[in-house]
Amino acid sequence: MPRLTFERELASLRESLVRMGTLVESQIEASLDALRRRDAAAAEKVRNQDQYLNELFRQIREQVFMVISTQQPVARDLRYLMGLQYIATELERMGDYAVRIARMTSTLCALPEVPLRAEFGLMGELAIGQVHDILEALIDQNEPHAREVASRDNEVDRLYHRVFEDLVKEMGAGGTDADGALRAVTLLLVAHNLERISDRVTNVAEDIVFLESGQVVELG
Amino acid sequence: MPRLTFERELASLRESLVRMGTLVESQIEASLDALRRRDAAAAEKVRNQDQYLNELFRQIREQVFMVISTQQPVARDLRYLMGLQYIATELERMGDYAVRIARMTSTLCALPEVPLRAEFGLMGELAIGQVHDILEALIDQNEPHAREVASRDNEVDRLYHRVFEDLVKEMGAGGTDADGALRAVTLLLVAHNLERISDRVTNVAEDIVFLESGQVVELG
Amino acid sequence: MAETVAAPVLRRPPDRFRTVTALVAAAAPLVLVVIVVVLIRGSAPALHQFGLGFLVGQTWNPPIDSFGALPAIFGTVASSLISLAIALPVGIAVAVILAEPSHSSIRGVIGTGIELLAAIPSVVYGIWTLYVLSPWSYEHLEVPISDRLGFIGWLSQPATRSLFNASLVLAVMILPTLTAISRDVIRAVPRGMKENAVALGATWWETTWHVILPAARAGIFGATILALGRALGETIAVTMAIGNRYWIPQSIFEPAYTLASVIANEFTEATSTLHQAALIELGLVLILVTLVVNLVALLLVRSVSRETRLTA
Amino acid sequence: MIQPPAPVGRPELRTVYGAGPAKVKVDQLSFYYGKFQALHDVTFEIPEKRITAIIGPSGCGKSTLLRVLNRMYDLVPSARATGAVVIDGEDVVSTRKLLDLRQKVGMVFQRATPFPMSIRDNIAFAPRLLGWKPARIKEAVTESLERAALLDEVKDRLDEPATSLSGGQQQRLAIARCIAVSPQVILMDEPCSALDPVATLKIEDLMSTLTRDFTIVIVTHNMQQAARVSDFTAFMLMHPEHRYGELIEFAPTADLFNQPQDQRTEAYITGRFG
Amino acid sequence: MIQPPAPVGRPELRTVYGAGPAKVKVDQLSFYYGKFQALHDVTFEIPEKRITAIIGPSGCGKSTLLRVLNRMYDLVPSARATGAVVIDGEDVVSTRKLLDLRQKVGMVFQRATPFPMSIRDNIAFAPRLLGWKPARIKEAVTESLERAALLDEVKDRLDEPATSLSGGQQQRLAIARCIAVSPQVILMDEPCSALDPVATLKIEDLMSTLTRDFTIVIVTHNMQQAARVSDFTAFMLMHPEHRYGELIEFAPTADLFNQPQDQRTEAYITGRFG
Amino acid sequence: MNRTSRRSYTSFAWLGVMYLLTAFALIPLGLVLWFTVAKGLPPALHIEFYTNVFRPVGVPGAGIKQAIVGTLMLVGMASVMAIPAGILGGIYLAEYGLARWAGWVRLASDVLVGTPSIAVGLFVYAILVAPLHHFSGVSGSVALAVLMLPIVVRTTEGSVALIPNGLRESGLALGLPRWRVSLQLILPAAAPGVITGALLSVARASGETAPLLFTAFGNQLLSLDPTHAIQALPLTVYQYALTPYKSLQDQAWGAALVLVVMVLGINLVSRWVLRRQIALAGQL
Repeated sequence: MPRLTFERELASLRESLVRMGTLVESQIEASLDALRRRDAAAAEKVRNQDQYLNELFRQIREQVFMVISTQQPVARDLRYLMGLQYIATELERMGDYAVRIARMTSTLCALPEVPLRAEFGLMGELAIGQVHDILEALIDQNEPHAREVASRDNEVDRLYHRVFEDLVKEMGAGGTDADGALRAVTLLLVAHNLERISDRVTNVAEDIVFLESGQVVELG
Repeated sequence: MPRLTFERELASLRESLVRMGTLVESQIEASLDALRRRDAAAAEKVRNQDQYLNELFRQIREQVFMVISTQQPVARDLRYLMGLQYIATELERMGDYAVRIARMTSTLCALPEVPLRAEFGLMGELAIGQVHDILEALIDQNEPHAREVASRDNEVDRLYHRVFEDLVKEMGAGGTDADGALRAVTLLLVAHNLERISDRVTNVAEDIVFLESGQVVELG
Repeated sequence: MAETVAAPVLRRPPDRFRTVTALVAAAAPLVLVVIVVVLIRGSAPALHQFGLGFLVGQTWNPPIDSFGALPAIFGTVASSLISLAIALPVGIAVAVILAEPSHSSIRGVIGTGIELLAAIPSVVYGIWTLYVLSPWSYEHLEVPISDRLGFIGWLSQPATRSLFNASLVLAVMILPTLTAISRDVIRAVPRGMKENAVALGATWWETTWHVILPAARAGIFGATILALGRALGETIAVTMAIGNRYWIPQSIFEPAYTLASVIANEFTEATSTLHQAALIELGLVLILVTLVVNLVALLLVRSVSRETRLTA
Repeated sequence: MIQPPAPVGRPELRTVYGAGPAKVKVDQLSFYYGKFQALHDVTFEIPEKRITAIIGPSGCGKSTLLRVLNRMYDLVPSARATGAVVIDGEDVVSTRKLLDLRQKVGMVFQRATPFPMSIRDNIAFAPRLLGWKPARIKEAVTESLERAALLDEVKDRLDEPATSLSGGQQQRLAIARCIAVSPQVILMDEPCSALDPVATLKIEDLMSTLTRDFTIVIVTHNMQQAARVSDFTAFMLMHPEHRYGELIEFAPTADLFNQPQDQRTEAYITGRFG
Repeated sequence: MIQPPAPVGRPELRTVYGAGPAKVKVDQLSFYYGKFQALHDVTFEIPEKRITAIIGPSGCGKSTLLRVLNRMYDLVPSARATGAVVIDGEDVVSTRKLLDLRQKVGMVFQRATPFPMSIRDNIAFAPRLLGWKPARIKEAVTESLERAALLDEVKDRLDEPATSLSGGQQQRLAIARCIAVSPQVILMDEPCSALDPVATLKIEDLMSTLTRDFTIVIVTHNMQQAARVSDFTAFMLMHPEHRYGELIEFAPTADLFNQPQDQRTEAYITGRFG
Repeated sequence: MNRTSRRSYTSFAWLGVMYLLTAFALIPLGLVLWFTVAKGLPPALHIEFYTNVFRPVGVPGAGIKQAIVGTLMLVGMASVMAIPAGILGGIYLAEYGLARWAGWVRLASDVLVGTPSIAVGLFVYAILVAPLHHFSGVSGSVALAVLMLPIVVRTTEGSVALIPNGLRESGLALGLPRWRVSLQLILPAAAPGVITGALLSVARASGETAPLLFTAFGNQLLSLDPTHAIQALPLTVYQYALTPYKSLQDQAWGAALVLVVMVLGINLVSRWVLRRQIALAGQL
């Protein structure tokens, strides 16, 4: 038996979540794009878009609420709903990181231009790829895929540590001026946030596993 | 009418949450203590304790689950449960920040000793005070108190920016060696994490307002 | 209750179907009223002549137009009460067995039997009593009893046609009424009541005696009264069994007379107006008594069934 | 690339609420059985092609309210009503066109009560007495069975007695019978309380598909059911002193079950009432 | 300062599950009405001083199972059981000490049906049959009313007829009557299905306090009720081919409603069954 | 013996007593039927018994044709009067049973059922026989109709009331007028019960003697004229049984047998019909 209304609610909720995921993905993309192009206006736009994301998040939460209180789901259904809500929470945080990267970009735009390290492009690509793929895994309800995406976290971690060490080394080499120090620290924070985004993807993957199978796993 | 079983479940859940809050508070305290005393062993202990926190978090989530699926709460009851769960999520993140601070402390312990800036002590005290007070507000179901605690966030922010600027200035002054740069960056990240903890307190305050009144507010 | 509210709207289309059926249904109460009125009018001469003295007069002598109803009233009431005393324990026992859900095949036989008992025409009971029951009862009940207990006045003087034999056949005839209504009342006791008693560890008898019968008490009482009403009005079988002697017997084994029997025996031969009026007045007495008895019984049974409907 | 997101979460409800057309307007309705007042001053509007649930504890007058909507209360001699219930501009309380009203406002009862005839005849019964043409009747039978999600299960045994159907099927047959005469509003009086959970959910699914064509009003003592199926919910309560039923709150279901405006509603839906 | 946290979430259940003492052991129980098999090979253990719910769709045999536990089925002719139901070492199926069994295993029914006597006599009924001394009976009346949370409401009118009580009160009276003879197990057959939500929640609260002293087994078609009140849940289903009732899953309630092990259980509790 | 087993044995003993009393109740039935058959069969085995009318004592070949025909006529006319009216009245009670007037009708019907039939005979005598100055079949059938009417009313009401109210409400909710619902939906559903009631009333009327004593009066010859005195089976039994002649007494037993067969036959048929009704209503 279908439970039509309930299924409709679930479908609409999943759709909202995918919409939210897409928005997050494009936010991250836009923020990195702004960073690469030193486009303060684009960075500003990312910061403004965040309110949509927050609104979407609020609505999804509310909708989960309504579905729970009106449809009284149990077992798999409840797990599914709660899983969707966990994922929404993670996506919202990712959006926050995108905003932070955009804020860093604004700071960097005010500083003299220095070519960006290759690692940033790489990390960005990796992170965006992870976000994209985890959304795909969510849509396809593909648990193995989600696990695979989470495992790519190591690569981002590795890059982050390299960037961190390089930047610290650079600053430690002396002869860094105030702008250089601010720039280095800001870039370090950008890398930090990218690494955090990748961490969140792992969490989403865990949530997908939970939502599909009810298993609580550590993919970190 | 009381709904005995349900009330019992709620009480047990709230108790678990307070236990978790207390644990988080002591984790933050312990991490800052380790930082102040340059005690690598103590920092290591904080990192190990985190698994308890994660376990508590997992159990609270599971319990929320069980209560929703067996007691079918609606309206205020459901809001309350979800609110508790939101707070648990925030607490878990705060615990993560404490772990990160402990990790930074380990890094710092390996570096030559330099007296800690006064701002760190201040920020730590403020953050711990916020965490402590927000837990009190949660226990007392005191919504105005929660709002007041959230508003103290600004002070932490201000301190963070001062630390950030000072550290960047210090590094920009030149003559920083590798250890100095690593130290400065690490301290910067400690400050960053303290600021994040304070942010989380604001979120918890929002959740408390929601749980008590059903209002979705922005206290940021 | 808001008394202050303006006169509520009440607008319904007329229901012609209701009017038509109501008029037809009116036949029953109408007939009842007309019967009583007609009998009062028919007995007017006797009423006029004897007044209330008719009810206590003991003579019945058509040739001299002397009429008193007491012996007939006595015979009617006595035969009915004796029959009730015989039928009541048996009737309740049968009702209890019939209401029992187990042993359904035996119950089917018993139930059918009792209902057939009700279906047999009164005149058949009459002829059976006349030629079979009365002689047997005289020989095997009345004589032995009066031989041993004859010193008690009302157990002496056995006769073939007697008040006792009439009561015996009446007992058989009212048994189905008693049983059917008692069974229905017992069945109307919510099943849960029995289940609850059994679940508390009560035995079959404890359940029946302490729970089911008390719950059905009022209804069984109503059934008894209703049966009494049937006994009072029974005509043909009694006429053929009671001996038809117009007196107040000293013993239940002596002949007697009942209201209905007097009418049945004499009405077609009544030539004088007063005789006929006196007979009609006997009918009036009979119908008024049965009316009252029936009303009481019906109200009892109805209140019970309403109660069980509410608690069921 | 980024578009401002459209609002999510039952947007269709939001458009209806406040702005959507009302099918039934209940206006200051009071109702009496003899001297006893059963309903007091009930006012609300039932939106078209939506499911409106009426909930409340025993004795709150929810069934009575439902029976006012198609004048079923005419069966009780001393019953009378004040105020107005307007359907399509016609006042139900004062109308004399009872038969038209009941054809327009169908009703499904707690117990399915199939008529003692074949499945086909059950549905054709009313159309026949209304004098429809055989072709039209035949079509109505198939169509209403189809819409009641029963056709597949019974199409090979339309001539079997309706009593051979299971409880849930009988209730769907009752719905089919009701929609055969093309009502606009369907009243349902605890339609699932005699059914098991499985049959209940089937009926609930059916209800949600029926809203394409019908306005549905359902009385249920099962709060969860109201939450599951309805778009709007009316909460009623017996006045503690006057003992008449009152409408306490009427709102979109999701709102009522998440943010009830009245203390009493909240107490009832969270099970802390009484 | 930091202690490893104790596990949260119904720890009491975890100790019972698996290790806790079983009050009733149902072992390979099959049950027949004449030639019709109603239950097939049911095996599970009912834990002491806990609430065990039996759920399942109509016809799954849950009521039958309950009625085996105190031999209520003896009221139906042709009924018979195979297998064993062991309570305190005594096999219910084969015992001849019926009256003792029913004293030990009390039962509360769907309909309260007070006996036609005063409130006091209702409770004193069974103790009197058992020949208790008047002083002991008096004490039992007060105590069982107290435990059934009814004393405050009726203490001033113990001699009024029990039928004057409301539906919910009557059901609590039935519970009081049942516990007056100090049973060890209380069977409840849909005890709330005739009550409104308010009275239902009162009974549910009462049940949870009764577990201090009694082992409770409740049959309910209301899944949510089972979820709310019980510690353990047994899910039964009718075999699609043989049409007898089977036990599909037995687990702590929280587990059953969150992580059912059997597909059919999951389908049923999420409402996607049939 | 402990208390528990003493209670069990007491219970068992009482059950035995109850069954004993029940068996006792059935003895009269067996005896009545046995004697009716034993004594009635010899005369009833002759075909003349059914084809011939009264013959004086001593003349062989006497029959009771006039009584059989008379009973059929009396009961037939009474049925035509009582059954349709009773059914409509019963429908009224079932459909509008809450009205005050319905309460009176119901009570009056019940009282009428319990009214002594001899009083009904007197009544009909007073309104039909006395004014017209002669006994008649019509007056007899009126008396029987009065006895039948309340039975039909109440059994019709009873079987219509067995039909769940939901059926009525469902019909009305479809927009059908009340009379259509009552006559075309409810009455057909209740038909077997209604038929049972009619049959029972016929059986009762067939066996009645008292009301016929001074209405139909009796007639030793075959009469097909309803305005004149007419014979009936119960009258025959009553009159012949009380004569001192053995041959008439034998005929009385024979007539009793015919009467019993007829009445019990109708009864068993009606029980069968009723069982179908109950089974049917149980499904609704």
